[in-house]
Amino acid sequence: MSTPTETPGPGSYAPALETPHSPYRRSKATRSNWELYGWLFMRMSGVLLLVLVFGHLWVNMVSGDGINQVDWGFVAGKWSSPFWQTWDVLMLWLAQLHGTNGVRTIINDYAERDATRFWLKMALYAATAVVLVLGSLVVFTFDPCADPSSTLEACRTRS
Amino acid sequence: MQTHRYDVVIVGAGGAGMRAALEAGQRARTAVLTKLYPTRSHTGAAQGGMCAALANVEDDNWEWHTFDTVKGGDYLVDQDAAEVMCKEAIDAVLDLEKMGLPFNRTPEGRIDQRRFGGHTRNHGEAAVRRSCFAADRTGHMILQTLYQQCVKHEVEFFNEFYVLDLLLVDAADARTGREIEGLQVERPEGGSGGADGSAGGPVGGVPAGKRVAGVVAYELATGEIHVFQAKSVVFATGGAGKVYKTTSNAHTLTGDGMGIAYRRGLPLEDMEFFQFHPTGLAGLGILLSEAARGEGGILRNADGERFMERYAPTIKDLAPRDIVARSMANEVREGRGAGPNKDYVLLDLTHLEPAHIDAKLPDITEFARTYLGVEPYTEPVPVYPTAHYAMGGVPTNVDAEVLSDNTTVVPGLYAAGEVACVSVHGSNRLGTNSLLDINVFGKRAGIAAAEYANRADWVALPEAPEAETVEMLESIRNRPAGERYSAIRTALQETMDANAQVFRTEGTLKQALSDIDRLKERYSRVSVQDKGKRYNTDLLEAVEVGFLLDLAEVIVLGALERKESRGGHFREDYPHRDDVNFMRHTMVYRERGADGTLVNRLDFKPVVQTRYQPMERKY
Amino acid sequence: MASLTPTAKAAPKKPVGTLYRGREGMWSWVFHRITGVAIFFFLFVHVLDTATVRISPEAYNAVIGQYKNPVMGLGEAGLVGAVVFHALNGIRIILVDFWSKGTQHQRKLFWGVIALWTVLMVPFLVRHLSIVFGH
Amino acid sequence: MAPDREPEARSTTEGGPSETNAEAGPAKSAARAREGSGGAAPRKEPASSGGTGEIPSFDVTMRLRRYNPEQDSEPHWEDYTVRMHGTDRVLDALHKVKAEIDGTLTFRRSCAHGVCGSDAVRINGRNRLACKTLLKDLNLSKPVVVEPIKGLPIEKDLVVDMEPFFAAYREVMPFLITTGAEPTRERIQSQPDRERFDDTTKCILCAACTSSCPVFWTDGQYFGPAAIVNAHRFIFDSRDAGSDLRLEVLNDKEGVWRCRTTFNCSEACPRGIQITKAIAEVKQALIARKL
Ligand SMILES: Cc1cc2nc3c(=O)[nH]c(=O)nc-3n(C[C@H](O)[C@H](O)[C@H](O)COP(=O)(O)OP(=O)(O)OC[C@H]3O[C@@H](n4cnc5c(N)ncnc54)[C@H](O)[C@@H]3O)c2cc1C
Ligand code: HEM
Ligand code: SF4
Ligand code: F3S
Ligand code: FES
Repeated sequence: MSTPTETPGPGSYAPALETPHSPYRRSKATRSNWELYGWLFMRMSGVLLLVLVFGHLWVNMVSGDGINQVDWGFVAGKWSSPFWQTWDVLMLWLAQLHGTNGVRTIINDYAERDATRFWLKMALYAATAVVLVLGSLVVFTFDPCADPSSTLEACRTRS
Repeated sequence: MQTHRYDVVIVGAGGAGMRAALEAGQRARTAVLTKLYPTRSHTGAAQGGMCAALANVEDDNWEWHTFDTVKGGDYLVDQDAAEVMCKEAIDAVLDLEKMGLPFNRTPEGRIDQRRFGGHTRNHGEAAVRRSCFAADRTGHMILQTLYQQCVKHEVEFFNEFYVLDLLLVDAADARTGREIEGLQVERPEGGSGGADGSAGGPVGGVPAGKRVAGVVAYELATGEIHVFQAKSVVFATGGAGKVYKTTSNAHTLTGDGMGIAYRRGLPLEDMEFFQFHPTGLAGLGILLSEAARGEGGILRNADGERFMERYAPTIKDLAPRDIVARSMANEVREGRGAGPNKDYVLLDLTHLEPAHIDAKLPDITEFARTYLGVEPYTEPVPVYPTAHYAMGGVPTNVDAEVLSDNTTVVPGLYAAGEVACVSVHGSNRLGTNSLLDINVFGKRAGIAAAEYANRADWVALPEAPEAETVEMLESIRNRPAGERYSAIRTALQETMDANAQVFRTEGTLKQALSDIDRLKERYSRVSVQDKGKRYNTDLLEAVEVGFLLDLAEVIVLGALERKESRGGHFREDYPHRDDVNFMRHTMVYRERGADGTLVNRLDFKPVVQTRYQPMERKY
Repeated sequence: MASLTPTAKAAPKKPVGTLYRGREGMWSWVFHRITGVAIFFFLFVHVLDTATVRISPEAYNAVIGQYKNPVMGLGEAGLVGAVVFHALNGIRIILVDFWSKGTQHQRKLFWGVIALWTVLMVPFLVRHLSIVFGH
Repeated sequence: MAPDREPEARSTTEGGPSETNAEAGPAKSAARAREGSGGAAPRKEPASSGGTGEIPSFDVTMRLRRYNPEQDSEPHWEDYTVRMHGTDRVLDALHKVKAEIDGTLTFRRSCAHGVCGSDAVRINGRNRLACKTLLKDLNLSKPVVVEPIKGLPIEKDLVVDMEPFFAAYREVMPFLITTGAEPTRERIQSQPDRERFDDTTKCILCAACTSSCPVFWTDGQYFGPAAIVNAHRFIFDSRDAGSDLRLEVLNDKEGVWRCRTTFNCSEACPRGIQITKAIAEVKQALIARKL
């Protein structure tokens, strides 16, 4: 332990130290309901996702042959039905938006500087947009009869 | 050093300080200096309640309350002050309710009231429900509510600022004026730091005709000295329980305000009267409120006997504290104590419904569980008297103006709360009357201080106002090695517990006095290990021990001189009250004797009696 | 130790210290967060790989074929484990938020999540891993 | 002049009992934590029939996180061994270290029985009041680790800057707001209405909750549980007319919505306040009002 620096004598009392109190700052207050809606959305989408995701997992990974049954034909079979098309698109949107909002929260928590925060979120939103557009296009523009050897009901009537 | 200027400076942010701040802050530019964050003040520890004759649940009026206060204080109460307090009690409670204090409610939704020791209907007929409460957190709720109001009114706090000196100047010399820049007032000779290491003493006796110029404070965070110039100063620094070892008081209750005033030559009144609360957790001193008995708790000795039936046949366990504490100590002395060492008695709540205990006494039963591992639903709780409340203090009149002798007011200086002695508690404070005291006289002090500030002129600061404080601090800080204040403090507390507690005799008091003398001598060589500036609690604790030593000496001197037994002061060698010789307040002054040394001078002050003549005190 | 003048100190004002020893509530949140992020990244990849169905059946089958080796099989098991935990704990969170006794029983709810997770995962793993390693 | 200490009474441990976990939050070190989380599982003592005479004395090693802003460039750990008594609390051990070994040890305390809120510190990894934690309830075969609460700037040793904490408190308008004329007597409030907010009136502003909150640790912008508790105390007070204002404040992006229900606050609160429940009630009140 070393000696503290000069101990002031009477008269010349303690030179003013830099104040040890950190100035308290809160970034500007927000007055919108955005966080409230986000919070509610997480819960509502969560409940729906529970059904959608568990259904998805059951059909794809448990029933039938499990993971080994999944191939192009399996997908084509599912997406030839509007029911599964709707299911998957709904799941895609809810999961992606839910996940995006979740990751946004995490970025807000851990990114230290405002700039980092901003760019991470921009990247997040861009990725989200790509996934949503690409995913929706894939599901809706998918042609289950693209495989000429298809044996699907829908394709037979068409050819 | 920094200098600040405020109309009103309030020292202390407990109940009294903040109540004053709320009044002063709305009338004048006010600063509150406190060595603790306001919500850490010990008012928050008060549990039981605050009395006022609201008559919400049964017939009651303020005159009965006054009588109980006077009788409880063994007739040493200044009755004019007690009248003021009991009359204004009702508004004090209603004020707090309007500020938002969440009192417990009656089924009709009004403020609920319960019984408390010494509070009776119609001059002692039977116990009355007079205490307003919020579970057993009344003090907590008062402190929080007052702080909330201070936040609302944007009161300026200087947190963790230790006030170490009061700046008084001779009124005759005090050059005042709206324009004081450059004006300096001569400082009288001889006011330098005492050889005993304490702050500078007074100069040649009572500072008759003194005026307040401000205070000197030490900022804990930086070690910087701040001088606050003020037109009026309110002292609200609370009690001094740390002169004793077993105490319900906080570590920080070191009587700074009393000590500062005393060192500046102002008298201290009735310091020999210290209240020992009957039900401290045995061995620890942590308080179990009287509300425990108000709600039906019973004291029993080792044989399970309800011994209070012998000592106070009418109101038994709800007799005033001095009587109950003495009875308990007597049971233990006569060998009927419980426990392995037979050194405590038992507080029995086991006959109460657990739900009732939870609703009315949640916190204190929690203390028993946490600290002693006792389950109050099923087991009696070990208790023993604990040093609780200083009835004495800085003398004031009913307007909270500080007196420099029996009658002279120090213009601009006010005191309220436990630091002050108005004297509404006489020789023994009734439970719930202190929370009342801090609200009534805190408010009065705040108003009076602001009004004074608004009509008075500035008083110029003395030259180098901080010099004595700096010298005291630096002499402790710079002393390379020496006595540890912690050892001195422990020794002081032990001798006070052994010799100046519930039972006192000339012999024990003389022992205490000589111990204190020796400890003071050791204190003159005190040094600290922390030599730094930031958060140097080592240094400030050492300073606090200095105040404790001074106050202990005053307590013992007063007790030696008072050759009678009255209220909280019980002399085994003089076991009776002696109204002929001692129906008077004790005043102790510190003066510089002819040879330049500091001496204590004892004096007396008559008791104000209005309507109640002294009677024997029987319950 | 170097002597620093008070003004020159580069004091660590940042909070430092040991790891906070939170209990069920804190750890459930930690896992919820980790699983949430993991699923998020998987979803991203999963959408991209599924998009190959638009390129050609061969391309898709080639990609999906990658999933059918034992290593990926284990990864899939982990992913399902993460999804199931996240989903069940998500329900726990919702109960805590809206059920008046949820906060009171949060710890029991957590152990309920763990129990249910085990009940669901054991049969699934038996079946899934026997398929993955069976071929 | 160096403080005159007894050098044999202490040893300096570099690095500390477990790795520092600065801002990472528990997420990054979940696995590490499980192995490193030995220490003090509260040991349940049979309720002794009270009394203090029969409980023996024992030696306790206190491992304290020290930081002197005037000398140290960063905090470090030091061990002190003191002889303590059966009913002693962690605060008593700190006092003993300060009195007998090292007077420079700095910490806040006042009431010594859990009502003033001065001495919230982290004991064996959890926020506790030093004056309410009995040594005998800790595992004393290992050092008792005491460090400052997390998320507030450290000033010296166990002392942190409380200003951000109180600033957040002030922002929620923690005072009764009323409209209309003052009644002459008290306002009437039914017993159930009084009961409604009883729990949150117990707060002593000790900051144990806020400084245990993983969300508060991240950037210190979150209002924190204590501020919400004190807003709750008024929002649910039937006499108060300012709920809308307070709810508006807590609807902020740093408000209640940042709470991730980790329950650290509820576990830490020395007053046993059901903080997470109070936060949930505020969230529900906001939803009810906004939708
Ligand atoms: C455990 C307990 C229970 C009690 N229960 C009851 C009860 O039920 N009913 C009742 O009526 N009474 C009760 N009392 C008594 C009552 O609580 C106190 O007497 C009263 O609260 C004192 O208030 P105060 O404002 O004078 O001082 P405090 O609340 O003690 O405040 C003192 C203030 O002064 C400040 N201060 C001190 N020294 C300095 C300095 N040098 N510089 C700057 N600031 C300083 C402190 O920071 C603090 O803010 C109880 C007391 C105790 C200990
Ligand atoms: C299967 C059903 C699901 C349920 C019931 C569910 C539920 C929830 C809930 C309630 C939250 C909010 C937690 C909080 O506020 O503390 C949440 C957060 C989150 N979810 Fe989900 N979720 C599900 C699926 C998913 C999916 C598919 C993803 C990924 C795309 C995901 C990613 C996240 C993320 C990243 C968070 C943020 C975590 C945090 O802030 O700590 N979730 N989830
Ligand atoms: S809610 Fe509890 S932990 Fe938080 S500040 Fe208040 S008393 Fe302390
Ligand atoms: S610890 Fe923090 S996350 Fe919520 S439940 Fe408590 S405020
Ligand atoms: S010292 Fe008051 S809460 Fe611990």
